[in-house]
Amino acid sequence: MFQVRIHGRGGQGVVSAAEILSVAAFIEGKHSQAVPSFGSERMGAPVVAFCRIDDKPIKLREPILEPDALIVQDPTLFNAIDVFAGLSKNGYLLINSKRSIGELGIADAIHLPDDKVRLVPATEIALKHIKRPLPNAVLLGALAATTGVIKIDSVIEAIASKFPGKVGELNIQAAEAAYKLIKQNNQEELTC
Amino acid sequence: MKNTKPYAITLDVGGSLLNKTGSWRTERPVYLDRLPPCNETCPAGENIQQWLYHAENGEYKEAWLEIMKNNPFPAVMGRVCYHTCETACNRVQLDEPVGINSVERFLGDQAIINVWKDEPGKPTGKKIMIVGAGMAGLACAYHLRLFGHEVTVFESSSKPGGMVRYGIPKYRMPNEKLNAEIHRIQDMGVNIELNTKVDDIVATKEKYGCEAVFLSTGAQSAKLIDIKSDQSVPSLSAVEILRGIEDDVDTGLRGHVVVYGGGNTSIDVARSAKRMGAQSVKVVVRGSQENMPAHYEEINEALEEGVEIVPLRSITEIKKGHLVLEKMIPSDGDRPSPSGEFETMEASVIVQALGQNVDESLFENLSELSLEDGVLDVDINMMSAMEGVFAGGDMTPSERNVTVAIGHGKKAARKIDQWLQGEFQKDSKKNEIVDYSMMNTWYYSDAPRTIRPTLDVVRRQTGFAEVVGDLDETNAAFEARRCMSCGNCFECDNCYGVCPDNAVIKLGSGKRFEFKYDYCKGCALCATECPCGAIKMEPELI
Amino acid sequence: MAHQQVKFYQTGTLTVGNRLLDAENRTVQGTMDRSNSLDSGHRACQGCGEALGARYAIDTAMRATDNKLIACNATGCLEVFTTPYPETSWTIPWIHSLFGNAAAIGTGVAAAMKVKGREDVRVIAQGGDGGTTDIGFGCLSGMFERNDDVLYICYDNQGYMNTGVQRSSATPGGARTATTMPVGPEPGADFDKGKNVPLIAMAHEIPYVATASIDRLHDLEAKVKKAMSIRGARYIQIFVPCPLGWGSAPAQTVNLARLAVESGIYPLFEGENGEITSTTKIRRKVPVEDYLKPQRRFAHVLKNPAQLSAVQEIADRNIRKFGLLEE
Amino acid sequence: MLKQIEGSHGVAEAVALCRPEVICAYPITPQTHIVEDLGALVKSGKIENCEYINVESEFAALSVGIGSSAAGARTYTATASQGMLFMAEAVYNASGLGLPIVMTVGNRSIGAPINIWNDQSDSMSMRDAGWIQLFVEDNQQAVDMHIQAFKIAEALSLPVMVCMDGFILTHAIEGIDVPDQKQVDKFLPPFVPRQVLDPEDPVSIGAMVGPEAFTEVRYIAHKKQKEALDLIPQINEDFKQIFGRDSGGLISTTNTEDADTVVVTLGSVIGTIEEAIDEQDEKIGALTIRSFRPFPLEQIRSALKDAKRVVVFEKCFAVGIGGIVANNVRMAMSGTNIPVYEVIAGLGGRPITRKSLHKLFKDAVKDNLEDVTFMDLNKDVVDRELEREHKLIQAGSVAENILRDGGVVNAAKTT
Repeated sequence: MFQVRIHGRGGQGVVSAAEILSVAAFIEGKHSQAVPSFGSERMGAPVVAFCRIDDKPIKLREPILEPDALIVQDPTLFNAIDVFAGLSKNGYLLINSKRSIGELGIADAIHLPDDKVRLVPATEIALKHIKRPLPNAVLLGALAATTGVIKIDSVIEAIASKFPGKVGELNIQAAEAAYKLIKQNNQEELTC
Repeated sequence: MKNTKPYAITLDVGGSLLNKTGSWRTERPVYLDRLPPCNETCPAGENIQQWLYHAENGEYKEAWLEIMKNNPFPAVMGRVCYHTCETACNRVQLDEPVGINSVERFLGDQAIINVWKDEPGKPTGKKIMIVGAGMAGLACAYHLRLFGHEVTVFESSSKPGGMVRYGIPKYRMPNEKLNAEIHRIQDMGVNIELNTKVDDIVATKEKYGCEAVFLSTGAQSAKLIDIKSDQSVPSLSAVEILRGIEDDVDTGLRGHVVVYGGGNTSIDVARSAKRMGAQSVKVVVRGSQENMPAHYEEINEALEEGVEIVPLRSITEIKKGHLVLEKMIPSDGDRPSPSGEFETMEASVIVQALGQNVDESLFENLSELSLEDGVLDVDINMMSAMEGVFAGGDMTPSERNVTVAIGHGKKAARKIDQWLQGEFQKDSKKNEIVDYSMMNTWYYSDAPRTIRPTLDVVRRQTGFAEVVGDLDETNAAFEARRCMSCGNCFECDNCYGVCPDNAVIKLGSGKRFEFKYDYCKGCALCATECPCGAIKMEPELI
Repeated sequence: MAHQQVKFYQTGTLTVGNRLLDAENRTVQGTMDRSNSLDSGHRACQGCGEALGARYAIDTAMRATDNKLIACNATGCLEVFTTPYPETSWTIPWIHSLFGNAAAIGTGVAAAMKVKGREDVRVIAQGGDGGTTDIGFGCLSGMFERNDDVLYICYDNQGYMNTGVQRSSATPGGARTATTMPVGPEPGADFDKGKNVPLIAMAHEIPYVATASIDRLHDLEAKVKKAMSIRGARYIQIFVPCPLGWGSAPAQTVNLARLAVESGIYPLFEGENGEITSTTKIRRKVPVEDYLKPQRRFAHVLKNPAQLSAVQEIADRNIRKFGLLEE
Repeated sequence: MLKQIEGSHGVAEAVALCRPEVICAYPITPQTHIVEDLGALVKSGKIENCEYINVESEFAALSVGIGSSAAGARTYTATASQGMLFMAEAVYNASGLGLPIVMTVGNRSIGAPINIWNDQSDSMSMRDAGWIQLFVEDNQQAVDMHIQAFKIAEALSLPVMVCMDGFILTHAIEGIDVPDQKQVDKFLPPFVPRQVLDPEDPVSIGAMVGPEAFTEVRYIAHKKQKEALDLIPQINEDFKQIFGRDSGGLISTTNTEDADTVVVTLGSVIGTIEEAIDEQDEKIGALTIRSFRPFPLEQIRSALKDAKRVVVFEKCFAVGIGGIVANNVRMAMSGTNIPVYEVIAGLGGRPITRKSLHKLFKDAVKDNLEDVTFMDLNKDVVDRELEREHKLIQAGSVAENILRDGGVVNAAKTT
């Protein structure tokens, strides 16, 4: 079972991200379960959503306490909550930021191999493609590129089903851009 | 559908009928007919409420037939009756009395126009003679014909009608109406022998084979007083004057006419004089104007026409074309007293209208019959001291007016019929009179604004048709509809409607209602909301 | 009001029946084949105004709908006295659910009729003033704002009579109830409290609102008939005196309703889409004392000049506000 | 057709397949998505011939439903938590009148303190209201159970509550096999009411019943629920025939046959419990009660007869006595010597984790449980607060004190 926890703020599409991810897994014939952290979220409030992906039916209903991948849609959350709680030593970390780990001041909190940590300028990419600061689809593209737990095509298909039409197309563009960027960075890391 | 309904919670309809709520009752409502004050007071015994009920609906012939049960002269009565019914009318306390008289006149005229007829009863073979073709005599004749008896009326005058013809001026009582109503009676088979004065009742009765007699010769002899006179002013009697007017002879009512007396006849003469071109007409009365016995409406009309009333004067002498009048002092008692002060009044003619007497000559040959206090006494069955001889009208002790006479004629006819059958029947007990307080008059609505003024005019001037004109068909119905049907169910459905327990059964048009005592809880809403007071509450017997 | 011009003014259009009116202008109550929707054997008090008002209204609605009618009843006297197991006095399809939900039940029935393609079947919800102006007010307002095809009839006897005469928001100032006793310096129910639900109903801009009184049957029937000719949410409030709760003689029930109208205490009017479109005029104006006197609940008011004039002021204000006197 | 959809959406689709005629909608978390989705389905014409009514309260929601059901329309609504309490009077009324309404309860706690998260206090508050109460374990069951619910309701002329854990199921997006219309039509015939408001055949529904018949009415209601114990499995069999899934019935069991310890529970927590059981070696089985009302005494007794101990794990409890489900289970076990432990967990949305379950199991197999255990209870906070209460006459709001104790209130005040 692969467990993804997504942190963000209300209005950033955190819950949609978990849903799209679960649909992408479903498209691949896997079992998956997406659940928002439950609350009366308002715009701007910290929000968490979970997604489990497995080859067998998922019975577990507890919150994701030990995620295999952590997506942080908003780096300002580091000041508010312990987003890294339970993150497995071999887990993946995707952060929406143009800055580095050091610049973000979270180096002490992270004990992961470098290749499992990716900083993605997701808001910038979203603004470029979608014209709105919605980093969720972008980060799913990055997740596909970083983890391989899900295929980018599945993510694209899932976005298209969730947001039919123009909005979906723009989100797909943004996700693909992030996917390419990460792949490119990976290539660079390998080559250097 | 099979019964799949849940137990107790869902019920089929009709179940409550098992619950006989009548057991809650301590008082029960009962329908009754109470006597309306109009009916109670009508000297002719008309069922006014009932005929108005028909007229309300435009059923004029039915209404007329209802009148005819008691009175064969609606057209006459509609003109000359002083309608005590209207004075008694409960509607007075709501707004103004129902114009009963004007509706009656309308119905009477309708009957004449449409030649409605009444059929005589199955012949009995019995004969009755009537002396005097005035209202009492003719009414009696009519009712006897309804019973199927043969009737002969003897009349000394050349025309039938009595005082209505000879005592009431034409402007109040046109001849054609009177003639029509008398002809209708004649058409029923009543034989009238005119110009026939009966001198010997017993002989005439035997000659004609009659079994009973009704005397109704009236009171036609003028009561005259002796006034000291130098003969400079002619003195006439009112009876003569009015008869002269009827017979179209010169009555000599010219110049300054002075009528002496305060009754209706006096006013009739005064108003006639005015019509005949008198220069001035004065009515001199001993008492005060308020205490004049004449009908107030007639006095008012007379005053409007320019007749002058001179009250509290006694005529003491006729001298040099003038009358000497003594002023009278009003007193608490019946009669004013002389003052000793005198004045004079110019006069071209003086008419005495001081009352009439019964002609005594009829009884000269009959030892059993004699006048007491100027009238012939009869018992409660209208029979005189002589077996089989009945009497009524002005000659018997009662108020002297046309309506009373007609009532006498009816009653006498019934009593004669009973007497012929061997036994007098007791008059059925009268119902309780319905008082205004027993009614719920809120329900009686006002006349529509558009109709009210016309009605008011007609109502106020009723009895003077020829002065102001008749009700037309629409107004007559409207006026009739003002009747509150006091004490008598007119099927307004209020009881049927206001019962919260559906405990009143409506039986259909004309059949009225019944109580379902199984369910009536005795709340008395029906009795309270009955507009006309035709329901009363009676305690349940314990 | 489309009354026939009074042709038979012996009683005009004031009595229940009127043999001289055209058939179409006669009351349903005066006809021999009225439905008697609320039949004999019910357990209402002697002279119950509500029993009378309910039969008046429902029979009229039955006639107007060719007997295709369903009634939904709030808890209260009307429900209790009509349907004690095993007897029902209703002859029509009828349901009682709860005290405060008659309007919602009506909504549900109307919705069912719509989906069943039976929109010829019409729906009435009904209750007393407690079930309408107080506990049922939420559901009533909801039914109004959705413009559900329900006629709601409130039988207004100005208090919780079923539970033993307590104050409701329809109880008038000064009235004695079990919860507003005539004691202390301001005896009886407080003045300047309570709510006018007909006007609140009009504020919803529903197609039809009317007040009626059991003393004016033609007016009442015309209003129910009119209500049934309209689709959407409708409200009629019928004034129904309660001998038990008011301390009046059973025989006075209709008369009290009449005096309430004639004094101006209970204005009769119609409103359509939020606007007042007609008022029923006072016929013979009476002072409020005439209305108060026959009722024990106001006995103390008659001895209290300040309260008495307060009641008269209410009547006078109604007369001014609704134009209750003929010009 | 298999779809990756939210549980609420799955329920909406299932209800749509049942051809509802009247739907009453009022928002309350966490069931709101269901009526939202139904609204869209009606408005778009995907549900034909259906009145969708936006009511003004839960009380009205069920009241409108009572009216429409009594008038013969297949009726649906949904609620949760405070909404359930607000409609409580109508809940009793619907069953008393015998109206086959189907209502989803998105299970949620009841305040105060107000709390929007999952537990099962709301359904439990109405456990004696005369409704059939069916609890589902996952969203596939939620979908299937709604289809069965209409059939059960209409067969018995009783209302049915389908209880699904709020958020945990209502908001979970997972794979659901949504049946097709033909299948559902085959399974669920059109509604033929037992009683109906009809001018052609007038009846009075909702009479006042006095002492002379009230006991009988209640007894009949009880008998009808008892009959449902036969009918519910039968309808589940019919469902299996057509849809190929076992989604209903009275109970479901996992390894109860050779278990020493059997955990008895309701609703979605069974998933996490099964995972936890799989992760350890003790002989622990599980039993899920699917039909809480009627309560399958016989079936539970029979399934638990060989256990050494029973642990009732429930998301609700009756203040002043303890577990509600446990009480019912004890009745099923009366006369046996098998101990029944009560564990109260997940109140107000507190996560139920495998970690806590493992600890619980360890204690359980050693019979090291108290009669009533509150899982993950923060004992320190409670002790401090109780102590403070004893000292102070006016301690203020318990809820606020606990939060202050945890630093939340102060933090909020300082930021």
